[in-house]
Amino acid sequence: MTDVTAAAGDVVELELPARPEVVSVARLVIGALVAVDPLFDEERCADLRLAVSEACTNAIQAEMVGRGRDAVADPEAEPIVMRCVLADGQIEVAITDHGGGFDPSGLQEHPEVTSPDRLNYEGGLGIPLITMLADHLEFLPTADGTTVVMRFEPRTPGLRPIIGGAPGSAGSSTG
Amino acid sequence: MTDVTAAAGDVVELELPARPEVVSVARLVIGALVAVDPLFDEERCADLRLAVSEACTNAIQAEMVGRGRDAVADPEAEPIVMRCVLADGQIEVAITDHGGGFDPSGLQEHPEVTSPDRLNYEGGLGIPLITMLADHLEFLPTADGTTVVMRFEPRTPGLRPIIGGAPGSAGSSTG
Amino acid sequence: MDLRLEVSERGDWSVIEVGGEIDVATAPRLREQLIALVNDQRYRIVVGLEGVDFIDSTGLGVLISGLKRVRTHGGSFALVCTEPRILKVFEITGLLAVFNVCSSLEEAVAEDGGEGDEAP
Amino acid sequence: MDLRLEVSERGDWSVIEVGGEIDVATAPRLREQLIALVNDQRYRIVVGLEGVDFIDSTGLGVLISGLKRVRTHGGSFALVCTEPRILKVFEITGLLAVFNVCSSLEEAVAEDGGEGDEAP
Ligand SMILES: Nc1ncnc2c1ncn2[C@@H]1O[C@H](COP(=O)(O)OP(=O)(O)O)[C@@H](O)[C@H]1O
Ligand SMILES: Nc1ncnc2c1ncn2[C@@H]1O[C@H](COP(=O)(O)OP(=O)(O)O)[C@@H](O)[C@H]1O
Repeated sequence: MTDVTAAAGDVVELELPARPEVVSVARLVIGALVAVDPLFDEERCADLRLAVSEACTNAIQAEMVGRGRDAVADPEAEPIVMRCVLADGQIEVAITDHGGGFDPSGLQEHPEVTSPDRLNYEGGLGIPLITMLADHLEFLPTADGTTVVMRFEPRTPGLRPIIGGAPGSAGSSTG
Repeated sequence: MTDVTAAAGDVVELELPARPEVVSVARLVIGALVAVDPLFDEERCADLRLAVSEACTNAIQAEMVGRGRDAVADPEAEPIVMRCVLADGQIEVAITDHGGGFDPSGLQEHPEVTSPDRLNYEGGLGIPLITMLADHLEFLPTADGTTVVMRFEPRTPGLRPIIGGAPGSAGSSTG
Repeated sequence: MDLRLEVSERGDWSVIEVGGEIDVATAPRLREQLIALVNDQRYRIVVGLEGVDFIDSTGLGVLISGLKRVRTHGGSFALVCTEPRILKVFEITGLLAVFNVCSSLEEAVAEDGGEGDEAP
Repeated sequence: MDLRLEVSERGDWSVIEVGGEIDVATAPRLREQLIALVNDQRYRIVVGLEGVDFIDSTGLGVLISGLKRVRTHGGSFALVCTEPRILKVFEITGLLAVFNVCSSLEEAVAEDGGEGDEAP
C-alpha cells in the first residue's frame, strides 16, 4: 500500500529540547522514516540512526553549560531542530543548533586510532563517523550556531564496507 | 540519571506530511517522550499513543482529497504539527492541521454502540475515544483548520477504568 | 506501517491472524482481506488479534464493517483477543458487548454459529 | 534512555553485561561503573555488548577510557560482541584493532592476561 512516489519531497521536522535524553527520540524518528522506504535496507537504516545520533549529540552539547563530562543542560537553551527530506530516492537530514558555531576545518587532530596515544582522547570520533556514513556532509554556519546537512543514498550491497574488515583485523588484540 | 525537574516546560515539536503512513511516527514520538516520564505508567503511555493517533488521523484526513475510503493524500497539503509540552507533571499535546476546520458541536450523532444500527457506521469513534482518554480536550479553530489540544495527567491505578468492565460484559456476544 | 495478515482455514471457519499495528495506514489491507473472504462466500470469520500491538478507531471501524458484512449473510464473526492493552480499546468504546471476543482460536471456532440466527 | 548494567564476577574477571542503548544520555552510567570497578582494584574487566542495540561515539569513548584506566594498572580489558550492527561501529572507526573483541564470555575470560605485559 505504500506509494513510494508519494514520498517525494516529504518533509518531517522534529524540534527537541537541547537535552541528552532526547537524542534517542531523534534516532527513533529517523529510524521510522527510513524503515518506510524500501530502498533503504536495515544496515543503511542503522547508518542513519548513528549519524543522526552523532549530529544531535554535537548540537546538544554545543548548547549545554560547561564542557565535557561536567556539562549540564541549560534550561534556557533554544531547541535543536532536525529536518528530514525524502526526495529522489535520497534522504537529507539537517540538524540546526544555536550553540555558537565552530570551525569544522580547525578541529583538533587526534593520534591515529591504532596508536597507544589515542587512548588519551575519549572524544573526537563523532564527526569522523558522520563523514564515513553520509554520502554528503556540510557544516553551514548560522547567526548563532550551526546547521549540519547530511545526505544519504541507499547503498547497494556490493559497495558496503565489509563488516569484520580485512583478514586479521577483526578481533585482534593490541595487548 | 534522568532529571525529572529538568523536563519541566520541555517542548517537543514534530511536523509531518499529511499522509496516513506517518501517523505511526507521531505515536512513536509521543510514546518515547512519555516513557521517559516516570509518572506515566505503561497503560497511560498506551492511552496517549491512542489519543495522539486518533487526533493525527483526523488532522490528516481533513487535509486529504476526497472523503472516506477513497480519500488520497494531497501532495500539496500543508504539514500537520504535533506539539508536546511536558510541564507540572502533565503532558499537553496540540495537533494543528490546515484542513478547513469543523464544528465539533455539530458532529453526527451515531446510534448507541450496542444497537444493531450502529453497525452501519464504521466511523465516529475517534473523538469519543479522545474524550475518554484525555483529561482535557479542546478544539481551537484556526484561520484554515483546527488545533486539537489534549491534556493528560498520570492516572493513579485506582482511578483507571477497569479493563474487562462490569461482570458479564467481557467477551459476551450479541449474536 | 507494519501489518501482517495470515489467512488460513479451520473447519468451516476462515481465520485471519493479524500482527502489528492497525491504523489509518494499514487498516485498508485488513478491510480488503475481509471483503475478499466474504466475496469468496466465507461467512464464518475469526480475526485473531493476539499479534496486534496497536489498534485505533480506524481498525475498530474495519472490524465493525466485517461483522456487518458477515451478518448480512447470516454468518458468524469472532475475534480472538486476550491482551489487556487491546481489550481496553474495545471495552471503553463499548464494543466488547458488540463483538464475540474469545480468548482462544479454539473457543472461537467451537461456536455453534448461533450468531447467524439474528441475521436479516 | 534505556541502559541496563549487570555486574558479576567470573574467576578474577569482573563482567559488565550491558543491554540497551549506549549514547550521550546513558554512557555516563557505564563510565561510572567502570570507574567504580577500577577503584575497587578490579583490573581485569570484560564488557559484554551482546545485549546492546545501539552504540555511538560517546559509548566508544567510555570504552576507550575504560581500556586506558585498566592498562594503567597493568590489567586486561576485553569486549564481547558478535552483533554485526555493533561490530561495524568498531570496524569503521578502526577500534576493532584497538580492543580485544571476543565472540564469547568464555573466550574473553580464558585470556591469559597477556595484555597486561604492555602496561607502563
Ligand atoms: N554543532 C556543533 N557546534 C559547535 N561545535 C561543534 C559542533 N559539532 C562539533 N563541534 C566541535 O567539534 C568537536 C569534534 O566533534 P566530534 O568529532 O563529534 O567529537 P566530540 O563531540 O566527541 O568531541 C567537538 O568537540 C566540538 O568542539
Ligand atoms: N481536525 C479535523 N478537521 C476537520 N474535521 C474534523 C477534524 N477532526 C474531526 N473532524 C470531523 O469530525 C468527524 C468525527 O471524527 P471522529 O470521531 O474522529 O470519527 P471519524 O474520523 O471516524 O469520522 C470526522 O468525520 C470529521 O468530519
